[in-house]
Amino acid sequence: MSRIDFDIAHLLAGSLVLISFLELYQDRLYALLNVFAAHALVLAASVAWQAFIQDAPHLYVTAAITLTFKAIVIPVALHRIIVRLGIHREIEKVVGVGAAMLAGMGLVALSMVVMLRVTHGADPLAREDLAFALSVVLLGLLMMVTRRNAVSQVIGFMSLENGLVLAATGAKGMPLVVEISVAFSILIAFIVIGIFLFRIRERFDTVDVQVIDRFRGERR
Amino acid sequence: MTLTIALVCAAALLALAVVGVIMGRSPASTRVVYGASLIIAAVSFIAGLAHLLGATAPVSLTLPLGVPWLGAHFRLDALSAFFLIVVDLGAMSASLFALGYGEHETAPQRVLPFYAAFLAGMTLVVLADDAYTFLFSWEFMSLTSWALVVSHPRIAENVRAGYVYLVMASFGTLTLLFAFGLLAGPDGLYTFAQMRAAHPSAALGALALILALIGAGSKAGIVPLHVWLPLAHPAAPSHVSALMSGVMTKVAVYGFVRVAFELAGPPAWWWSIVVLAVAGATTVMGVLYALMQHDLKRLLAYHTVENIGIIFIGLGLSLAFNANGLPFAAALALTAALLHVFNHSLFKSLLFFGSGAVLTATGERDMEHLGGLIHRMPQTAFVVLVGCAAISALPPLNGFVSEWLTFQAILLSPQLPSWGLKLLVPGVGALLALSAALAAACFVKAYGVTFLGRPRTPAAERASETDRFSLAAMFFLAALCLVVGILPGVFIDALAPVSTALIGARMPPQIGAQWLSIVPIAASRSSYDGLLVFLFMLLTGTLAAFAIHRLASDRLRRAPAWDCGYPDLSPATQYTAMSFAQPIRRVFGTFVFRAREQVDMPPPGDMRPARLTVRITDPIWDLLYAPLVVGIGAVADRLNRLQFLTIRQFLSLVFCALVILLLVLAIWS
Amino acid sequence: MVLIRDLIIQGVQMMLVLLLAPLFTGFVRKVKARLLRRQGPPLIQPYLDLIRLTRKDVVLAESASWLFRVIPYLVFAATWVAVALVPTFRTGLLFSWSADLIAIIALLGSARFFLALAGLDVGTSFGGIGSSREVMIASLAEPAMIMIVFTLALIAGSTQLSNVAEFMASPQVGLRVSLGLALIGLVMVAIAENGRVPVDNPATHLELTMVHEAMVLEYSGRHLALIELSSSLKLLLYVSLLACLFAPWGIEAAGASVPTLALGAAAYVGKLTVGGFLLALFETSIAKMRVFRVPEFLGVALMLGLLATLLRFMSGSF
Amino acid sequence: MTFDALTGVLLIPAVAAALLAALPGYRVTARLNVAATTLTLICALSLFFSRPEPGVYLLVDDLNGTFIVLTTFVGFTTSVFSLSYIGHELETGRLTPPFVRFYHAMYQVLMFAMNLALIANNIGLMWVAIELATLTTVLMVGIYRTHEALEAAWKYFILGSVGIALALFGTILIYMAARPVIGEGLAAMEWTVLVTHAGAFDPALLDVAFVFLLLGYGTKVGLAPLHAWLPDAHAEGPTPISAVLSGLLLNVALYALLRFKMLLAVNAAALAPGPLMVTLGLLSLVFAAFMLYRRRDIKRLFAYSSIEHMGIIAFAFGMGGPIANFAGLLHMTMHSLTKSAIFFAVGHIAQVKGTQRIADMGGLTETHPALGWALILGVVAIAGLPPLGIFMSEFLMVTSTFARAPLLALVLVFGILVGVAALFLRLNSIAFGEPRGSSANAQASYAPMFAHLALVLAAAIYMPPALVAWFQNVAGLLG
Repeated sequence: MSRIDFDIAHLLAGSLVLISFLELYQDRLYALLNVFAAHALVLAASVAWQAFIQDAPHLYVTAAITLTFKAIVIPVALHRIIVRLGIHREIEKVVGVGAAMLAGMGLVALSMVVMLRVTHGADPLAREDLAFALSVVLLGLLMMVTRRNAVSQVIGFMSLENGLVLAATGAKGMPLVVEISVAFSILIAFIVIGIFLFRIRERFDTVDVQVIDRFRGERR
Repeated sequence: MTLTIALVCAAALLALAVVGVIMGRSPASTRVVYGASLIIAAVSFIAGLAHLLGATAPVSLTLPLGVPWLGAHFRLDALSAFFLIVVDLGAMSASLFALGYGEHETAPQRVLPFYAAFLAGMTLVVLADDAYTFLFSWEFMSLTSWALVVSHPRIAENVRAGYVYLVMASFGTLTLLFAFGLLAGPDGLYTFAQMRAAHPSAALGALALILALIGAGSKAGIVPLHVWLPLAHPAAPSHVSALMSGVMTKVAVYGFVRVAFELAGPPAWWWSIVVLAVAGATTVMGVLYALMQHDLKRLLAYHTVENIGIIFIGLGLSLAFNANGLPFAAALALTAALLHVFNHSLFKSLLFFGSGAVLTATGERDMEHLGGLIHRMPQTAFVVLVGCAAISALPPLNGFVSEWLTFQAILLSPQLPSWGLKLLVPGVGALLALSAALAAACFVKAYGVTFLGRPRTPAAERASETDRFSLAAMFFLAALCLVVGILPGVFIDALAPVSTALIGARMPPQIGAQWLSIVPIAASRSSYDGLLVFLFMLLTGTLAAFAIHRLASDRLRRAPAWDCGYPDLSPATQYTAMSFAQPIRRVFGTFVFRAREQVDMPPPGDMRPARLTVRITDPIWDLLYAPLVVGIGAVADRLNRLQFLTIRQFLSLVFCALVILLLVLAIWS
Repeated sequence: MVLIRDLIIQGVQMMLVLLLAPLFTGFVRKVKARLLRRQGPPLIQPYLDLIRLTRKDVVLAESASWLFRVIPYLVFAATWVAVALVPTFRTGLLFSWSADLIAIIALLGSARFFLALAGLDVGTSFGGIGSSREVMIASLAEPAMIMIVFTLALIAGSTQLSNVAEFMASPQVGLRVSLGLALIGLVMVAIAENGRVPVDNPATHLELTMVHEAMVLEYSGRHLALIELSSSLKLLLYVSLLACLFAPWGIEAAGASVPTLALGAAAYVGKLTVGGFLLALFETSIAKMRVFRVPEFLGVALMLGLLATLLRFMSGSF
Repeated sequence: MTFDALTGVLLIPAVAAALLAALPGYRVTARLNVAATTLTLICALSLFFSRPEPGVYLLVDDLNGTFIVLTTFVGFTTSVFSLSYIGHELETGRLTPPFVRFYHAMYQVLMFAMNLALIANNIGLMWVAIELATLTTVLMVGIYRTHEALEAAWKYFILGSVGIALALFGTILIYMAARPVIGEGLAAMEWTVLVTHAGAFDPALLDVAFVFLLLGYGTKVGLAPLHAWLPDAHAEGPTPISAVLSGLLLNVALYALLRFKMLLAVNAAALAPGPLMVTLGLLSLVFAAFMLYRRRDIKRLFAYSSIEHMGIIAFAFGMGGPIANFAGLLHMTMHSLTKSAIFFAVGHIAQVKGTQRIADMGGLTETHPALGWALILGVVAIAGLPPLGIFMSEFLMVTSTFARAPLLALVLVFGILVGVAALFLRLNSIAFGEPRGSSANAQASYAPMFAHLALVLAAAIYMPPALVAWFQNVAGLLG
């Protein structure tokens, strides 16, 4: 594969990690939504690029799904949910931005260490991609853990899943990628619908504001 | 052949259990189950006896059951034959007793199936010849007896007793599991035959022995693993209590003997130190606990602990002699222990039957509410007296013989080279003597308060003699106690094959000795003739009676008892169990049980009664078990918070797990 | 022939002890009285008491059971058999092998067991107090005794009283530490077992202080006579035990001719006299101790016995 | 195409699901449900005799043969059980007819998903199947639509999704590891191919992959600290689903883990998966054992005991070796049967007592002897006491472990003991003591319950040689 292909793929994957950091940085919901849209956009581009350089046409489908579903439908839907349910726009954090950033750095470093030492067999592109993908996954998980708002947690989960798609598309000639991305889109749809149905305003932890402090499990 | 019969009997008992389930509440079920188990046990008893006396070679048999590639191995050798006899004798008498006693059972469907299964379990334990079959039967035995303990589930303390019992039993089984895992080795040689052949290293054998001591000991009730015993044994119906106390503990002893003398390989001298130390402590603690009780059945249960201690003293001595190349002394000690196993199974069953008879007659287990039963139930009173005399090791009854033999074994132990034993054995001897004396004291208390004196409650006043089946069973056992006492030689000789099989030596044959006396080592050294002593006492006693009645007066006047100037004293003024034990409590209890007495004496003119409150603490429970319970509770409370985390917190658990594992990878390679 | 002779000798021994026992008790009383500057009862007083008692009716408490009436005979039989097996003037008695020293102790133990039951049978508090204290004392005295027996057995290499006595008579037994300890221990146990001062006072009738007498408080007539007789038998047993173990001089070995036997009997009587005198002297010169001092007293005996046994275990030279 | 058993195992549930979704009415559909599971079971059994060659997507070998038969069998008995259970729920009005229809359809979908996950020859396909199974169970857990139920479902859903994501990442990594050796395309995701070439894979990549798979599928297995969804999902869902979850779904996830473990076992350079599984297993065992003490809800109690036993099983497979693996397989089978039997009993108990609070039941052996003794028997079995099957597996496990790694065995036994103590503590207050709660006689179907217990009993006493050979063979495969 030519140098330029490699560099572009590298650039896209790297910028995906960068956007994950941006997501960690946000403290307004709307802004977060926009950043996530960008995240999905970049992913779509990266997938398309992979489709191009691996000349695997079915990946274009994945790219299309990502673009329409994640970059447009979901953000809009979430936007409306926020308005409808009157979720207030502040993002409650468990740890401050700074700490989250530092943790994120650590995670990226960790994924680099783990991956780059790992895959000396595989071609460099895949190696880089995997490393970036792993960091995106970890950052997404970090976001789910450190944010209290339902919406931002959903977004965290979705960016996690973006990392997966990145990895899947990076894995050259991997079958079932499309199916998997479809399956995941369904999953996310479930989550979003769930949020809407169960009227989860603030957090995952409970199903309805009124029952936040009610009997949970076996609490006495 | 004999083995086949025994196995068939066990199978029949299991079938009987099913029958018990099916018949359930029907009125005939009691008669059917107990009658059938009586017959089956008798058959199996004969098989065992034939094998032991026939002194035939061990027979073994493998069935395609249990662990598939292993099969279920069974073996009947001298040792298992002897214990089979003990089990079946107990089973026979218990079934006979229960033919009458069982009629009073309110919920027979909760007793009958488990009773038969329990007997089957015990039989299978002594026949098993591989680790799986052994532990399977062992735990099955525990489980069925547990079901019998909780056969009256509305009584909270029974349920608690069952709980403690089951937990301790599982603990014991798991310990034995370790022992066998050790002996079986990594490639799983589970059959006892393979273990015999294996000859484990000294350290490994020692570990196995200690594990077996803990595992089997917890079932037998050695201190400090005895806590379940005084709870569980009394809770069961009396004939089952008799089986648990008189027989099941012996099956546990069997387990220990099997491992210690056969499977653990050649003994090292210091093994016996562990055993002897534990045994000595068990003996005295058991009897001291018993002295503090006023619940008749619990008192008996604690005496089981004491007698188990005596048995383990014998076993420990035998191990010591065996390790130091003194096979004949070892044979003596082992025979003493085994004879005591037999004796204890006799009189402990008898005494529990007696307590059962009292229970049915009065509905009371608490001695403080009894008294004067000798007038109401003379026959029961008589046989129980025999039992008490036997367990107190009074000549010419059987208890004395085995303790006498144990003393003889102790007297041989200066020959032991190792200093540790030289120091330990005399102490153990002293403990044994002490416990013998205390046991006598304890049974004076038990019998005197229960049967003698004046009835303390209307219930005791209304008591009536128990039914004929129960009496038959008790008289049978009492007669056996006497027979073993006056003809011990016969039984000692019968035990010869066992010691020959385990140690390679036996006691000198006793049948030849003059006047049927027993001579453990040499006539010049020591001898005892129960028969002659018995005849002498009979002779002199009757002689005196005859002479006095003939030559002097035989007139008799009834008059009120000497009241020291306070007429018509109420029965409440009699000595109670607690007050009887008071001197001994002050001597021993103050530092063992931290016993404290508080006297609340009202000033003159104050009409309220004076009060004496006695506070007794159980050191072993307080020091060993209570902390454990508290600790587990605390940990459970701590961890329980994890049930109530939020989803985000659970997610962070996952996240942390992931990060940690990745870090491990990053660092590891 | 030999058998018959042995039988006769055994019989003689039994009769002898039976006849001597009350006399010995009387003798001790007499000496005590004299030491207290009293006239004291005649020597034969115990016989007269026994005869009087046997003549009297038995007054039996209403609440007494059949056991209460059997026990005196049991106690008497056990004690008598026990004492019949202790060598007095001759070792190697016909039946001596039928019960060794441990068995003799156990026989006394069973006698005590039944006596304590009798104390509980009538159902008054006096009997109870007596038996409870009796068993408390016994629970310490018996192990002490067993320990002493161990010591002797380890020295003589036998628990067979005849053999022990013969060994003691033989020159090969020198002065030994363990032997001394055993002697002291045995004396203490003997005092306790026979309810003598300072452990108990055989003469008292104040219920709260007495042990043995309280137990038998309800007995009367021939029953009481048997009890009295067996307690004096027991006293005699311990004295003759001490005699044959620690003063084995003049005791005749098996197969001795009749005149020498007479000599042995004389020696025996002599020993009894000395023993009785010493006992009386001891009793008059010491005060009775509180009941709860007794455990300490007997604890000492037990420790002595244990120490002696330990020494024997350590090496044969002690 | 010719109808063979394999397609049957998949097709029957799929078709049945469609039918049940379409058909109204409880009586018919419930019967149909049973009929479908029966047919599936028959197909599965026929796999013994005619075993098709592994294809690109589907595969049957000894390993998943065990699981398939177990799954279809328990699926069958559970459908029989739910026949009476759901009927009762309808009467009491906890479920309305549309939900019952939904329930039956979902039940078949679940069966389909699990069978697919088991016989998939393709790691991607298996992943999809397991995700499907998760989603269906999520929906069924929430079916009562009480706050607690919805919350449990939600919790299950979120944690499950994260687990799925991690598992997928692991799957991708496996593919990455396989591609250089096998080449691109489906072949690099086929079990049959993977196992043969696993020796040449990049070991380090396999390690990372296994970490993700362990956490991903371990979430489904319910290993601590990934267990959080399990107790609530068991407690709040309908009891048949609790039975299926404990008895089957956990096994399916475990099966996936075992497959990947086999890959690593083949590769010499990769890290031994054993230690990881042993650690997680012991952690789950001890943790769950302690959690049992403070349980107030009977279904949650047994849910935690499932965690405990999954820990034991994971431990056994982690130890490896013929005996331990055999013990693990046996333990897994016995646990499925016993635990589902227990849940059958618990379901009826909760129905007659009208509550799941342990405090409100008591003296069960007096009010409902059959149920009470069945429960006792079940607990005795689950506690690993004879004469029931788990005793044998624990015997083999402990003895074999103690000879190899005494300290691990100590921890294992400690956990088991603590668990047994806790279980019987609770059992006492349920089965014994003063009777509490209603004593109305239950209209219950005891057949499935006692059938399971009978099998468990039989296993401890006599195992047919064919079965043994089969298990031993599988144990050998697991290395």
